[in-house]
Amino acid sequence: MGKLMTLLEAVAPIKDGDTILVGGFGPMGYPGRVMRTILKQTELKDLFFIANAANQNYLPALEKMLMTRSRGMIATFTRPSKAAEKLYNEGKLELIPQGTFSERIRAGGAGIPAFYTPVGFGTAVEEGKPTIEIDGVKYLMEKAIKADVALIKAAVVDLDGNCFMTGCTKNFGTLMPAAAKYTVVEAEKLVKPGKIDPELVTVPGILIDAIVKVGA
Amino acid sequence: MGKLMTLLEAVAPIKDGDTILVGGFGPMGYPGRVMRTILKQTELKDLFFIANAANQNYLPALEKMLMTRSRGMIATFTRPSKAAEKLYNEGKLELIPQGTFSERIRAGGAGIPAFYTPVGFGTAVEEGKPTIEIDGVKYLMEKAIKADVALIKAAVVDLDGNCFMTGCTKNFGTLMPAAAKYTVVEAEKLVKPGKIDPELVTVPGILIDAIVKVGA
Amino acid sequence: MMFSDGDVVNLGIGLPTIIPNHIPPGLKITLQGENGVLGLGPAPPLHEINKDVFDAGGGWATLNPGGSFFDSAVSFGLIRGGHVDITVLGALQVDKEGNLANWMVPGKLMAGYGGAMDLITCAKKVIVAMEHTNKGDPKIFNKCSFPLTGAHCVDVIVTNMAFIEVTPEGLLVKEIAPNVTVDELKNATEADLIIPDDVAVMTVYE
Amino acid sequence: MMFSDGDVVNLGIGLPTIIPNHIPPGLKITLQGENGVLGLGPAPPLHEINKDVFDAGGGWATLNPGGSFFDSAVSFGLIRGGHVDITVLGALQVDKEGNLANWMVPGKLMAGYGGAMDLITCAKKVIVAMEHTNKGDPKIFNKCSFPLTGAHCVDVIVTNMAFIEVTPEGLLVKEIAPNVTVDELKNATEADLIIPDDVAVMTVYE
Repeated sequence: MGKLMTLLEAVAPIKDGDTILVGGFGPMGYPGRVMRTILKQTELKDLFFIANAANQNYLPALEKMLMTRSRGMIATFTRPSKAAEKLYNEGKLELIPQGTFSERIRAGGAGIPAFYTPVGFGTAVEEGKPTIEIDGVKYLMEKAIKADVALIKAAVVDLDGNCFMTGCTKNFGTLMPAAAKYTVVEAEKLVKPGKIDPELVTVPGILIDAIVKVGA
Repeated sequence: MGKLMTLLEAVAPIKDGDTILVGGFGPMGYPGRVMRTILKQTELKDLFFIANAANQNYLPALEKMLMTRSRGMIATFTRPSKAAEKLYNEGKLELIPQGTFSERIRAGGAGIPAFYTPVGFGTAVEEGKPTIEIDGVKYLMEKAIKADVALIKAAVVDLDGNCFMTGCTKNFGTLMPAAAKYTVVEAEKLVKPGKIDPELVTVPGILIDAIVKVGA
Repeated sequence: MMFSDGDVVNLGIGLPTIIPNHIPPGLKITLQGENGVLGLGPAPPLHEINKDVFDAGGGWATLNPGGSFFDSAVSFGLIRGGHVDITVLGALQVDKEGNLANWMVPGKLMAGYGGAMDLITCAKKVIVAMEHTNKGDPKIFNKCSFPLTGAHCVDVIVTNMAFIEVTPEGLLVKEIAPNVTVDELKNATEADLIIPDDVAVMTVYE
Repeated sequence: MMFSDGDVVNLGIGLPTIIPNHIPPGLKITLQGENGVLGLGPAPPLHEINKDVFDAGGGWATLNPGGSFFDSAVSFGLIRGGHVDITVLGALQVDKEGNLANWMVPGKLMAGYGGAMDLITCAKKVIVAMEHTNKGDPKIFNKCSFPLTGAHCVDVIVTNMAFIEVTPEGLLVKEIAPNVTVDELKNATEADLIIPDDVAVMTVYE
C-alpha cells in the first residue's frame, strides 16, 4: 500500500493515550486539517500533546482537545489559551524553553537520550534536573522527547514521503518525524518521487508513514 | 573589509598550537588548497587536527603536517596513514566513531557541552568516560568539540560567506564553522549575496570569516 | 546606537519588532528570527506577502539578499552556541541584578517562555526594550516578584524614559529622554538608580 | 533474501558495496550512505560521474528518484536514532557471541572505526558479509582476539561458504554453499558451529 491516504485512514492508527507531536510555529506549519479530523471524526481521548504553542485563536482544534481530551502537554508558549492555563493549574502542563524543546525532540529522533544545556538556571525550568559543571560552567541535563505520533505539514511532498517545508515553516516539523513511531504529513502540493530537488528534502520519506493531500 | 581574501591572508590568523577542524569525507569537501598553503607557505607548528580521516594518498598536506607539525589528532578513520599510526603509537591520536565525531562537533557549535550516546560500549571508546543508565539502557557521555579554526570547502559561496555544499560534500564542513572561532572556506564558485537560494544555504555567512576562491 | 556593524541581532515580540523598520542605512546587521531565519528585512507591503516568511512574533517579513531559512534545532543551535550577538526583548519586570521576568503574572497571565530563555542565557548582549512603566506602575525593581525568565542576564534596559546599564554596582542611568526630569524618572522606577550629575540626554532615532 | 520491502539499508566498504548492483527488481529498499545520502543507486557509467555523489567507500554512485542529501550530523542522527534497518559490513574477525572486530590488527594494521561502530550499535539488524577465511586462515572464532568494534552486535554472518545466524546457543548454520561440505566448513572455521542435519543449500544470487 502506498503512503497517500484519506484523512480518516491517516488518523486511524492513533490510539487513546497516545503522545502526539504537533508541528507548527503558530499556524505556520501546523497540520490543521489532521487536527480537525481527530477532533471531529474520532473519539480519541487521554492524548498527550507536544507542541510549541497552545493558542485558542490560531489553533482551535488543539485548544478544544487540550480542554477535554488531553492528559497533558509540553509547550513553550501558551498565549492566549484557556485550556493551557487549566492544564497548568492542574499540574499537567510542562512549560520549557523553545531551544530546549527543539533540541529534546531532535535528540529523540537522533538516538541521543539526554544532553546538557546552560538554559534554565535560576528559573522553574531548573527544578528536579541533574546538573553538571564543565570547564567552570553549570549545565542542566535535559532528556530526549519521543512520541507515538507526529503530525506535520509540508509545502511539497512526494509519493515516497519526502517533504520540502518552505521558508519559516520548517520549524519543528522537520524534527518530529524521527522522534515518532508514526508520522502523518499534510501535503499542500503532491508530486512524484524525484520531483523534489534532493538538496531541498527537509524530511526524508523513510520517516513518513501517511500523506494526506490538503491543498495550500 | 570584505571576507574575500588571498590564501595567505586567509591563513594569517592561524597560530602555533591552534586546534584546527578540517572538513571533508576523504578528498570530497576537503580544503586542499588552504591545507597546502599552511604546509608550504607558513611555519605553523604544534597544530592539533580534527578531521574525519587521515590518508597519505588522498590528503597529502594533512599527512605531512601530521608527521612533523602536529601535536595530535582526533579522527575516525586513518587508512592508510603512516603519520596517524605514528601519532597513535605515541598516544596522540584519539580515534572515535564517526557518529560521535559528527555529534561532538555539532554540539560544540550548538552550545551543548556534552551528550549521551549508546555507541562505544565494550570497546576502547568507552574508556574513562562517565556513563548513565536511562530507561534500562546504558549510555556514554561524550563532550563537545570546539576549535580555534575551521577549514572547509563549498561548491558555491556568496560574498557574505553563505555556503552551499552540493550532494555528499556537506559531510562535516557544515558542522565545523559553528564550532570554531575562525573559519576559512574554499569557494569553487563565488557569487553575489542573494544568488544562492535561501533554502540551499548549508552554512550561514555569519559563521564564515574568510573566503578564498579556488576554482572547481 | 546599540548595534555595531556585523552584529547578529534577535528581536523579541512587541516593541522590539519595530526596530527593523528603523535601522540606519549603511549599518550592516543581520536579523535572526528564532523561528528559522537569518537576514530578516522590513515588513512587506500587503500585496507582497509571502506566507512562508514571518518573524518570531508571527508578523509578515521579508528576506534580505544573503538570508537563509532553517529549522528550529539549527536556529537554537545558533542561539545556544553564542552566534547571536544581541537580543532585544520586552519584559514585565526587570531588576537591578539584571533578572528578567516576562513569562507570567501569577494568577493573571501565563504566556510561557517561547525562545526568550534561550536568547537571554546565550546571546552575548541582552537588551530589554519596553515602556518604562505599565500604565504608570513601575516595571524596574530592586527585586523581581514575578517568576523569572532568566537570572542575572540583562545588560541594558532601554525605555521611553531612559537608557540604563546593569552594572555590578546597580542600575546606571546613561541617558535620560529629552522631556523627562530626574525626579520623574525616579518616581517611575521602583529600583534604586545611579544617576550621574552629567547624565546625557537620550538620542532619539526616527 | 536478507532484505524486505521498505528496508533502509547501509552497506559498508568492501564486499557489501557490490550489493546495489544485485538487488532483485521489484524489491524496494532504500540504501543509506553514512557520508550523507539516502537513495543510493548503482554505480554510474564513467562518462556520467557526478563528483558530488559517492558512497561511504568513496566510490562513485548515483541517486535514485526520491533520494536526498544531508550532512553527517543528520546522517548519524538517522543511524543512531534507529532509522536504518539493516547494516551490512565486512569484518576481520567475528565470534560466536556476535562480537565484531574490523578496525585494527595489533602491530600490523590500523584502519579506525569510520561509521561502523555507530551502525552496528544502532541498526536494527547487523549482517557481516565477508570471505569465510583470510587466505585460508579462519575469521570466525569462539572469541575475537583483535580489539572489538562492537560487542554482541552481529545477527547474521554471510560468507562464500555459509549463511550463519548468531543465536544465544551459538553459531547456527542455516545454509551451506552448494560446493562446500560440512567438514570443509568446519575446517575453515575456528568457532564451534551448530549444523542441523537438514541444513539447507545456500541460494546464490547473480
